[in-house]
Formats: sequence, C-alpha cells, structure tokens
Amino acid sequence: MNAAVNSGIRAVTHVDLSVAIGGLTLRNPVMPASGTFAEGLEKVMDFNRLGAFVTKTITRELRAGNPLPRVVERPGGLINAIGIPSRGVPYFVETTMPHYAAYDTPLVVSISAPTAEGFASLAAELSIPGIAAIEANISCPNIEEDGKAFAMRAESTEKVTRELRKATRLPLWVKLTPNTGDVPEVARAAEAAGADAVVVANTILSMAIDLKTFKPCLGNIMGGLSGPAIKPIVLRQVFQCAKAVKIPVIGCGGISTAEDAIEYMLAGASAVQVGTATFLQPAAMTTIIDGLEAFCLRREIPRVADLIHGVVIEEADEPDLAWLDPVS
Amino acid sequence: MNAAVNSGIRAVTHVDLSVAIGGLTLRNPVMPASGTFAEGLEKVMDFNRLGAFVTKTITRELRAGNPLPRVVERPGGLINAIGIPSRGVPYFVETTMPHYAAYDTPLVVSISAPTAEGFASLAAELSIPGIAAIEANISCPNIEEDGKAFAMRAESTEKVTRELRKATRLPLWVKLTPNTGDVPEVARAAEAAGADAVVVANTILSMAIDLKTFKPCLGNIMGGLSGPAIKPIVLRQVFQCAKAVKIPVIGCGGISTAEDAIEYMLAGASAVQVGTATFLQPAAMTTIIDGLEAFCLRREIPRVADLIHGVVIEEADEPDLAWLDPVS
Amino acid sequence: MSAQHDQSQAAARFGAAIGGSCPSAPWKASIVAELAEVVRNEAVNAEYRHLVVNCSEEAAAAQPGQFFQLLCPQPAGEQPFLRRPMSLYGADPDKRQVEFLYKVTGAGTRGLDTLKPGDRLDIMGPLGVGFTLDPGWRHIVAVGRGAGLATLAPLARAAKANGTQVTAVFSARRPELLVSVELFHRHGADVIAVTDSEATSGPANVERILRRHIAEGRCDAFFTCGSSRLMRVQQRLAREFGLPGQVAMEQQMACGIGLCYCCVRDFNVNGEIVNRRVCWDGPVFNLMEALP
Amino acid sequence: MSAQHDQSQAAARFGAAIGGSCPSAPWKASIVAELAEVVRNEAVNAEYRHLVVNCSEEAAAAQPGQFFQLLCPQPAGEQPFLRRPMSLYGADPDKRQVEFLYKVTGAGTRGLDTLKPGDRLDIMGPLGVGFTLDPGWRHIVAVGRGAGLATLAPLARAAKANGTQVTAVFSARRPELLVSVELFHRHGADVIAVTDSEATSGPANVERILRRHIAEGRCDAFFTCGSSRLMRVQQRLAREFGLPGQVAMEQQMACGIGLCYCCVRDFNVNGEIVNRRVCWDGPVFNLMEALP
Ligand SMILES: Cc1cc2nc3c(=O)[nH]c(=O)nc-3n(C[C@H](O)[C@H](O)[C@H](O)COP(=O)(O)OP(=O)(O)OC[C@H]3O[C@@H](n4cnc5c(N)ncnc54)[C@H](O)[C@@H]3O)c2cc1C
Ligand SMILES: Cc1cc2nc3c(=O)[nH]c(=O)nc-3n(C[C@H](O)[C@H](O)[C@H](O)COP(=O)(O)OP(=O)(O)OC[C@H]3O[C@@H](n4cnc5c(N)ncnc54)[C@H](O)[C@@H]3O)c2cc1C
Ligand SMILES: Cc1cc2nc3c(=O)[nH]c(=O)nc-3n(C[C@H](O)[C@H](O)[C@H](O)COP(=O)(O)O)c2cc1C
Ligand SMILES: Cc1cc2nc3c(=O)[nH]c(=O)nc-3n(C[C@H](O)[C@H](O)[C@H](O)COP(=O)(O)O)c2cc1C
Ligand code: FES
Ligand code: FES
Repeated sequence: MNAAVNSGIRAVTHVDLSVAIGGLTLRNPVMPASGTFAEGLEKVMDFNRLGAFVTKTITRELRAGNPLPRVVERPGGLINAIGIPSRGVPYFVETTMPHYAAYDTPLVVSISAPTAEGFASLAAELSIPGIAAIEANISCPNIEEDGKAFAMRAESTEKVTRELRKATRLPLWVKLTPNTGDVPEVARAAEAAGADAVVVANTILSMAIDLKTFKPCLGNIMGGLSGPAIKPIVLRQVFQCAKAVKIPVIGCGGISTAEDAIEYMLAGASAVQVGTATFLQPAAMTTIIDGLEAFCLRREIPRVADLIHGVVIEEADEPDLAWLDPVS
Repeated sequence: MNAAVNSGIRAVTHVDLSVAIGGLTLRNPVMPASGTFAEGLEKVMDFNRLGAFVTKTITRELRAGNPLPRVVERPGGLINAIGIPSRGVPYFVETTMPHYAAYDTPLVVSISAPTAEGFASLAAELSIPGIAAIEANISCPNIEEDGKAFAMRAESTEKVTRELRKATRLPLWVKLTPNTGDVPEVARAAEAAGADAVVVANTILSMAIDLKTFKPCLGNIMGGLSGPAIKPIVLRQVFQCAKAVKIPVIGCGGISTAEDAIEYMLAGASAVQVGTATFLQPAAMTTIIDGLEAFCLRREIPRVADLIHGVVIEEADEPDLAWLDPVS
Repeated sequence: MSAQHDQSQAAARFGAAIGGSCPSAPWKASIVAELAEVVRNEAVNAEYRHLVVNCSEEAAAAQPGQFFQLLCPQPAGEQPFLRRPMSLYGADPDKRQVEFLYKVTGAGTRGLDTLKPGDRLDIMGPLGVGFTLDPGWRHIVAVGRGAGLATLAPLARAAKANGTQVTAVFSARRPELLVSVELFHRHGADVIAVTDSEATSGPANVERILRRHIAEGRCDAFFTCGSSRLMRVQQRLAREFGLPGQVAMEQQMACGIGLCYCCVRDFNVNGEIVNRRVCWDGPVFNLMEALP
Repeated sequence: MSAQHDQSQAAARFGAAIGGSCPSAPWKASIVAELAEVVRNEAVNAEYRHLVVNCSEEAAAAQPGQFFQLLCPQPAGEQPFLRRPMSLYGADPDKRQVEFLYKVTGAGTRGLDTLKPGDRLDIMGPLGVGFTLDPGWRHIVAVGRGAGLATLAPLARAAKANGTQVTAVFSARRPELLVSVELFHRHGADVIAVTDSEATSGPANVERILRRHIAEGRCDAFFTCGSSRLMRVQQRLAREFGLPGQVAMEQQMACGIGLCYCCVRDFNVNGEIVNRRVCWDGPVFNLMEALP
C-alpha cells in the first residue's frame, strides 16, 4: 500500500522492534505512562522487555496529593485526581533510582514544577548518571487552578521548554495536554524551544457527580479522563502533531492492545505509552510488544519503525463507494 | 443536602418539569441534538412530549456533505463526519417547517455559515413565525479546515454572536465547541455579545485508522466523537460554563439515560440535548423525560428546575475518609 | 405519514401537550425498539445463520424489502456500538414472529451468533420502504447474490399471494452456499442457481437467462439485491425492453431511520444526480435510478 | 523483592535484555492475571456469595490477609471498568484453588453474581502484604464485622497450623448474616457472635469480652477487619496491656499493585502522620499505626 509496507522483502522472519526517540534508541516502542508504573509491576513482567521506564512525576518539594476519593470509573475510562504526591528529589535519587539501575532499560524521569525556573533547576539536579531522559509534565491538569497548565498555551510552553533546554543536556521530552484548542501549535513551540520529543498527551479534564449525594465523585471536584474512551481524541492529536513537527511524537491515550499501538504509530507516533490499561491487565505492555511483533511478521513489515506515520491519505473528491458492494 | 432538594414539602405528588431557556419556557428540559433528529422519529415517539425540536444545521447554499464513509464506531462512541448536507433555506421553509407546525412543540432551527455576515443574514431570513429560537452552530468541527471553527476563540465567538444578535429578535442559542482550551471564556464572550443561552457542546474532534488498509476510517479523515465516551469531558465543560455565565447552559454530550441528564443538570445545565443515544434507542428522549419525573418524585424534588446547578461543593482541606467504613 | 400527523394533532388536543406527565396519550408508535425473544438461531450453511424471534404486532407487520436494526450482543472482547441493519427474511403476523438470515462477518454478527433460544434481542423496526408488487404482473424475475437472497426471500410468499409467478436467479460462490432455495420452491417459484465454482455466474450467462425469460414473456419486472454487476445487466435489459424494476440497496447505517445522513447514495433521477438516504428513502429503489 | 532483583539481573545477563524477541527469558512472574475457572458460586446467606475458582500455582500460593483484583463480568446495563479487590477467603495449593466470600453491593459484585460453574473469571494476584503469625503466640483474638469476616477467615486454618488457639468475635446486624462461623469451628476456634438485633454488638460489650480474654491470658495478639469502631476498642486495649495487633484495611483501588496512589490512607507511625498505599504497603497494617 505504501512503500514502507511493501518494501520488497518477501518473507519477513525477524522484526526489528527498535525505535529512535530524540537521541535515545529504545529496544521497542512500548513504555509506561507516567503515574501508572512502579516497582510492583516487576512481579508481573520482565522489566528488561520494556522500551523504557517512565516514573511517576516528581517535584522538588514534598507533596501530599489530592483529597480522596482520587479516582472514579466511567464506561470505557477512569477519571483520576491523584495529584502529584511526591517524596522529593533526595528520596527519588536514593531509593527509587537504585531500584531501576538493576535493569538494562533506560530510565525516563517525569518532573513537574510550578514555575519555568523550578522546572529548569529540577532538570539540572536530575541530569545525573542513571537517568536517560527527562519528561517534563507541563500538562498535568490537576495542580494548576481550574485545570490550567503550561501546555495550554504555546508561549508558556516555549518559555518552560527553553529554560529546560538550557538546564540539561539529557534528551528532553515534553508532555503536552489534550485540553487545549491547538495542540500542534503547542508541539511546534516545544520543538522550536529545543525539545527532543513530545508526548501526546496527558488526561482530558473531566467530571462526575454522585446522584446519591449530589457531590462530585472526586475529592478534587475535577480530574483527568484516561482509558479507551479518549483514544480517538488523542489519536487525532497525535496525527495533527506528527504533521506539525519533525521531532518524534510519543502517543499516549487509551492504548490497551497492540492494535491500538499500531493505530497510533500509523497516525504518526514513534513510540507509545501505556497507562490505564495496566490497571486492567497488568501485563498489557508485554502483551502489546508481542502483538506488535506478530503484526509486523504477519504483514511482512521488517521494522516496526516502518509503521510510523504510515497512514495512507488519499485525495477523495467524491464519495468512495468501493466498500459498498462486498458481495459481487 | 441543598435547599432545593429539601424544600420543606413532605410528599411530592406532581413534578413541574418545565424549564426557562432564554425567553422560552419548555414543557420539559429534553430535546434532540442537532443532526440527530428528523421526521422519522414521529413513528417512534409522540412529538408533543418533547421539550423542543432542534433541526439539523442548515446553510444558505446547497451542500453535498462529506465523502463516505461518514461514520465509524468505537467502544462507547461514534465518530461522524457527515458534514452539513443542506437543501438550502427555501426547501427548509416550504418542506421541513410545515411538518413541525403540526405539533405544539417549539421549533429551534440550527444554522451555520462560513462568515459572521452569512450567519446574520441567515438568522434574519429565518426570523419568521413558526420558528421559536435560533441555534447558531458555530462549532461544527467538520466544515472549517482542520477542525477550526468560530467557537475555538472568544473573539470570533463574540463577533459572530454580536452580528447574530443584531439580525434577529428570536431567542438566540449559541452552540460551542468542546475542542478548545477555555470553553467558559468562549461562553462568556457569547453572553457578552447577547446570546440567550449556550449549548455545550458539539462533538470532540477525533480520528480512527483502519488496520487492514492503513487508511482513515472516515472519508473526511477526521470527525467528531459523540456518545457515552465524551460525557465526563463535556459534563466538566458544562460545570465550568455554568459558573462562568448567567445565561442558561444547555448540556449536550453522551446523554443516554435520565441519570445522565440529572448529572448534567446538577453540573449546571438548564436543559439537555440527546444525540447519539437516539441512534441506539430511538425512544431515548421520552424514556429520559419519564426517568426525570420519576427521579424527582422519588427524591421529593417538586420542580425539575431545582436540580439546575445543584451539585454540592464542599471545601475539603483534608482527605474525606468517611466512605471508608461502610460496615460499621 | 399524514395519518401520523392526525394522530399527533389529536394527542395535542387531548392534553399530551402538557408534557411528560401524560404517557397514556392516544398517540401510537408504528416503529418500535423492543426486546424480542429468540426462538431459533441456527446455521443453515457454512456462512449463514437463520434467526427467528417473537416480537410485537408492529414488528410482525413488516413488509418484504423492509429491514430492522438489531442491537447485537457483545461477543467476547468486542464492543459493537451501533445497531446493525438486517433485511426482513420472513414475517408472521399471526405468530408474531420475524425472521432474519445473516452472514457472520464482523463484531456485530459475531454477537448475533451467540444468541440462544430464550435470549432477548433488541430489535428496532420495521424500517424503510419495501418492495411493491403490481397486481397486474403475472411473472417477475428476482436476481440475487450473497445476503441479497435474504432480502428477496419474502418476495416469494408475497408474489404467490399476489398471484404472480416468480423465477429466482440465485448467484453464489459455490452451490452449497446458496440459501432460501427451498423457501422459493415451497412458494411455487422456479429457482435457477448460478455459481462461481461451476462458472455459470458470469454476467454473460445471467444475461442469457434473463433474455430467455423476457423472450418467453416471463419477466414483467426485475427485483434484485446483492450484486451491482448483476444490477447493471438488469438495468441494461430493462432499458432495452422498457421493463420496470426494483433494487434493494445496502449502505452502512447509524440511525436506520433517516436522522443522520450517513447512509446516503447517489441516484440518477431523470438525468439529475440526487442524494438519498438508503434507510429512509429506500432500501428499495427504482432499478433505473440506482447507481452502482 | 530482592529475590526478584536477582532473577531480573540474571535475565539481563542471559540475554533477555535483547528485548521483545526473547519471551523465553528465565524471569518468572509471582503475580499473575489469569482466566480462572469457576467451580462454585453460591449464596451463603441473604447478603454473601461463596466463589471458588481453579487457578494457577502462583495464585493458589496466596497467604491469609492477601487479596486479589477481580475483573468482574458486566451485569446487564452496567459497565464496571476497574477490577474489584476481594480478600482471599481460602487457598488450596494442592487443588490449585482460591476462594472468595463477597457481598453483592454494586455493579462489580452484581457482575460476579452472574458467574456459573465453568465460566471464566479474570483474577489477578496474590496482592499485598498479609497477616503474620508469631510462632510464639498461644492464643489470638480475631474481631471482625461485615466483609471483614471473609478477610479473617484464612487465619483460622493458618493459626491451627501454627499451633495457635483462636477466639473469633464476630459482629453482624442479625445472627443469620454471620458468615464463616462453621469454618472457624472446623479449625477448632471459639466463635463469639455479637449482633445489632440482639443488642450485643456495641463497643462496650465487645470490650468486656476482650478484657475477659486478656484477663484469662487468652489474647497474645489482636487481629481485626471491617469495623473502625471495634478497631478503636482494640487499639485502646492493646495500648493498655502492651499487646501487638494487626488490622486489614479497605480502600477504593484502581491498580491494586502500588502504581496509582488512589488507595492511600494516613497512618500514625511513632507520632508522625505517614501516607501509605493500602494495596501495596498493606492491606494488613500494625494495629497501633492505623487511623480510623
Ligand atoms: C438494509 C440492509 C439490509 C441488510 N440485510 C442483510 C441480511 O439480511 N443479511 C445479512 O447477512 N446482511 C445484511 N446486511 C448487511 C449487514 O448489515 C452487515 O453484514 C452487518 O452490518 C455487518 O456487521 P458486523 O458487525 O458483523 O461487521 P463489521 O464489518 O464489524 O461492521 C462494521 C460496520 O460496517 C457496517 N457494515 C459492514 N458490512 C456492511 C454491509 N454489507 N452493508 C452495510 N453496512 C455494513 C456495519 O453495520 C458496521 O457499522 C444488510 C445491510 C443493509 C444496509
Ligand atoms: C483489600 C480489600 C479486600 C476486600 N475484601 C472483600 C471481601 O473479601 N468481601 C467483600 O464482600 N468485599 C471485600 N472488599 C470490598 C469490595 O472490594 C467492594 O465491596 C467492591 O469493590 C464493591 O464493588 P461494586 O462494584 O460491587 O460496588 P460499587 O459501589 O459499584 O463500587 C464502586 C467503586 O467503589 C469501590 N468500592 C466500593 N465499596 C468498597 C469498599 N468497601 N472497599 C473498597 N472499595 C470499594 C469499588 O472497588 C469501585 O471502584 C474488599 C476491599 C478491599 C480494598
Ligand atoms: C492514576 C493516574 C496517575 C497519573 N499520574 C500522572 C503523572 O504523575 N504525571 C503525568 O505526566 N501523567 C500522569 N497520568 C497520565 C498518564 O501518564 C497518561 O498520560 C494518561 O493516563 C493517558 O493514557 P492512558 O489512557 O493510557 O492511561 C496519570 C494517569 C493516571 C490514570
Ligand atoms: C451524525 C451526527 C450529525 C450531527 N450533525 C450536527 C449538525 O448538523 N449540527 C450540530 O450543531 N451538531 C451536529 N452533531 C452534534 C450533536 O448535535 C451533538 O452536539 C453531539 O453529537 C454530542 O451529543 P451526543 O453525544 O448526545 O451525540 C451531529 C452529531 C452526530 C452524531
Ligand atoms: S442511517 Fe441514519 S439516515 Fe440512514
Ligand atoms: S490501588 Fe493503585 S496504588 Fe493502591
């Protein structure tokens, strides 16, 4: 169909799963989404199979996180307002990092701060051996008032990314919010300011009300929606961003199966992050890796990277009626 | 819990379902969402039971609509890129309007145009007996390039609403898009420019790719997501808008049951529109009306309008652990 | 539709206008969504299943060519969201039953396949405009392929009641995949089977068969469904011999009742290209206006 | 956890680091999500159901106080999204079975209620930190109410194996709602039932019972679950008499394995308020550190 797919090789017997993400080469494109991963999963899966580790967002100061209840379920998704409970940097460096040092998998640390300067100094402090990349969570909808965040606007994104870029030589990933009208514009701002990749996206600001008590279901009133419900929305944003920037886009939103991951890669994602799916199927990430490999073998695609932005867009100036007649 | 709920009346034997929406009093708060309603439904339900009729968006010029396929389903929702196939104003006035004139239910006509002036002249032309209100669809994500629309920005919303206000004395409802970062700001702009109500919201711009062909599932590449999947997101936007403006907010997004409608009213909606649910249960609207009445009777709420913005927000400065101990 | 109007106006006069509080208004639905009870759901060959359900009076009043929208159960791991259109395969107003003949192709029909007698299935209908039989026709020819055979099936019985003789030309990949041959025989129709495996299903052969019928005065009208290739053959012959015809069309559907405009197709109405909703203006259309 | 480390490092050395292409790596899961087969799912009284499933070796190795996350089937019209935490009610490593005792309260447990023998249920576990039995303890007292009785149940067997005598003080609204009394008797435990309907379940009466046991030297440690009111009584007595104790806590859970921080509670650790994840640091905690 497109060149990458019919690349002339007859029988693909081995699939190269590796992908390049802004300075890093990952053994495969599958990694956890920040805040949905911790050491507990090592009892479920072999950590050496993952493309990367991504930590829960950490902050400089100690934080308690949001009031309870912190999650509420809805059909097809989860609304969370965990907030960012954080034990601070020393705890992270002394206790969390050594844990992951045992594996041959790059460690990406997610950071957040209330100011651009705060982001920069935190990034500088964490630019140490053992950390492979920094993911700047400038999109968390819970910590700023009424869900606002840096990533809501191109200007604030450009500013914070520029400060971060000055502060670290590590690969810099910037995680965007889906809660804005023009995500590709924000992605361009991050690229212009020196980001090595953008992660699209965080959760979608949402709400739920309890009909028994008439109170919001979450202690924080509003929270972020994740899971299958948001997949078509974030997939569209990934598609738009991949057209807008040259740096890699990492897709994140409702990915539960290998098919979901492939759809994201076709839309333009160079890698994917898996969040809520892990809560339902703790081995989701390794199942997805296996499924990616099987799909490429079946479709004779030698490198998983060939899928990236593989969506076939045809000019259709009149209705395509070809599928209408499946029986003749 | 709140005053409206325990209003001192012991046994409610009759519920007043009427609501006031910017100059109109509706017999109940339930009406169809534009583009999901037509005369076919009169074979399914008694049209005299609806709060209002809302037509498919019409334009001045004849339009063909988008290339096929125009819809694709996803778990919990539907992505559509119907576009606005329109037979123009004369056809509407001569053929469609008489049809609805047979009922004692107000007719709301949804209009769209590519420019503010186009909107205004269309509104003027349709300010005729038989039309109870105008709903300006300034949010349709399919007609403007890459999903942009007037309702993406406060300034363009203010401008188009001001022109519309000058052009008609009919109640003016402005339908907003959920695809922007600050919906309440846009709602405020519509209010400032003279809108009588805002409808929150249209569909959420989305995408789906076919893994067999690697092509987008929709002829139009992108489309709008509707149905249960979007409910938590739009509910949040209704809550934010109801805090931001004094004019009524009409909630629209994923409402399938009376419980959904109540949740929207608690969040701040004065009325609700039902779209995709009708495709699955054609009598969804009348079922919701019955359910609203039954809920109010059960909870001893004399007027359905008492539900509006009835959500109970408590200051919670520490985790609320009360629910933890259901057994003692 | 005007009857509808009158009823609704009556409702308005008698107080339904007061709103939600008067569900006992004299208005009455002619299209219903209901939980029908599965009586039978069995394979008829490697591809097709035969589904019979007990239903309401309104649903059992369905006419040949009309269809239903089925809310299919979720098969394991899949979540079909929309209803699925299925032609009426048979209706029995006395027993209050309707029948469907469906091919298992995707998530929705895989869901249908899980139904067992006694289970409930949410069916919505009857929908759309069906076939019309002119009382003057003495002999009609029905040409179908694939699921089109299901759609044409109720014609056999209706034609018999109309005193019209039917020849059915049925096309399939292999003889064992033909369906409803028995049913046509039972109603006194002739069935001519053409198949890919026997190399008899090509347009040239079908045209030969049809010309023979026309020549023998045994083709007052064409009825067709399921193959645009065969439809084109009939359009050509209908034009040549000035014969009328009807075709049942398919199209992806969301609402099934004319609300959403996702099921449109182009039609050639006296040289002008006109856009119509298959679910509401059809699914049965004038053969000469259909575009492949 | 350090054993895990060693295994994973070994895996790294032996080539698993090459990535997705080596699923046969020597690494082995100790927590699994699997499709267990339902053996039994029956009501034990008006509120509780007893569920027995065939499972893997890993799951059947669950310890008293640990729990599983069950992916409940969807009951009609409802879509529970998250898994639901359920305490281990019994485990048989030989038969490879685990048991649960659950109360039907909402969408998830209504879904569990639809399971029939032979059906599959996706269970994930064993999860969390369970109870600890000191080999030196001769007599322990277990105090439970509601679903807490399910959580305490596997203690009866473990205590017997440890040579420890158990007195169970079971609280319920009405006598007929008490569960697992038989089970405790079978393992040689004394059961004292207190109920609301007989006005014996108040804290004052429970305190009297506990004080008698302490006075008689029949309370080396407290174990409790299901009532913060009764927990406070035990905390007071434990402090007064310098006795150890363990409490199993509940909290809403999303992941069940320490990833999401939705299940946190505050604990008083030597006067300092500390935040802990019930699913990962518990669900069993030091009685003296728990806050109601
Ligand atoms: C008016 C009408 C009558 C029909 N009658 C019959 C019948 O009697 N027997 C029968 O076997 N089939 C019939 N079909 C086709 C049947 O609707 C499809 O096979 C069915 O919807 C496939 O659903 P699925 O979930 O199994 O497949 P999927 O491929 O998973 O469906 C995905 C989507 O595409 C749509 N779709 C897929 N194939 C078709 C198709 N051929 N036509 C229209 N939409 C399609 C589905 O409705 C759904 O929205 C009819 C179609 C129409 C429009
Ligand atoms: C570690 C642990 C062990 C448990 N063991 C048992 C047991 O052995 N037997 C038993 O009957 N119950 C037990 N429970 C409680 C059980 O998990 C809930 O009753 C169940 O989750 C209710 O789900 P639902 O869908 O039926 O109710 P819903 O009210 O519809 O649930 C809505 C949400 O609230 C959560 N929730 C509701 N009630 C509770 C609760 N009491 N504790 C925690 N979360 C809750 C659900 O998990 C879900 O996320 C245990 C809870 C925990 C945390
Ligand atoms: C419980 C929970 C906690 C999260 N915490 C964080 C966080 O700390 N930092 C962050 O950048 N994103 C956080 N996220 C967002 C996820 O990383 C991810 O962007 C989002 O959940 C969408 O992906 P999914 O649909 O696969 O879950 C959190 C999500 C969940 C569900
Ligand atoms: C098939 C379809 C067509 C639609 N056409 C229009 C339209 O013409 N004008 C408009 O303002 N909204 C249109 N909408 C949006 C709906 O009015 C509504 O805002 C949206 O679907 C969300 O509500 P729901 O989740 O209840 O469907 C359309 C939606 C669908 C599904
Ligand atoms: S399916 Fe909606 S108009 Fe035909
Ligand atoms: S439930 Fe996720 S951390 Fe405990």
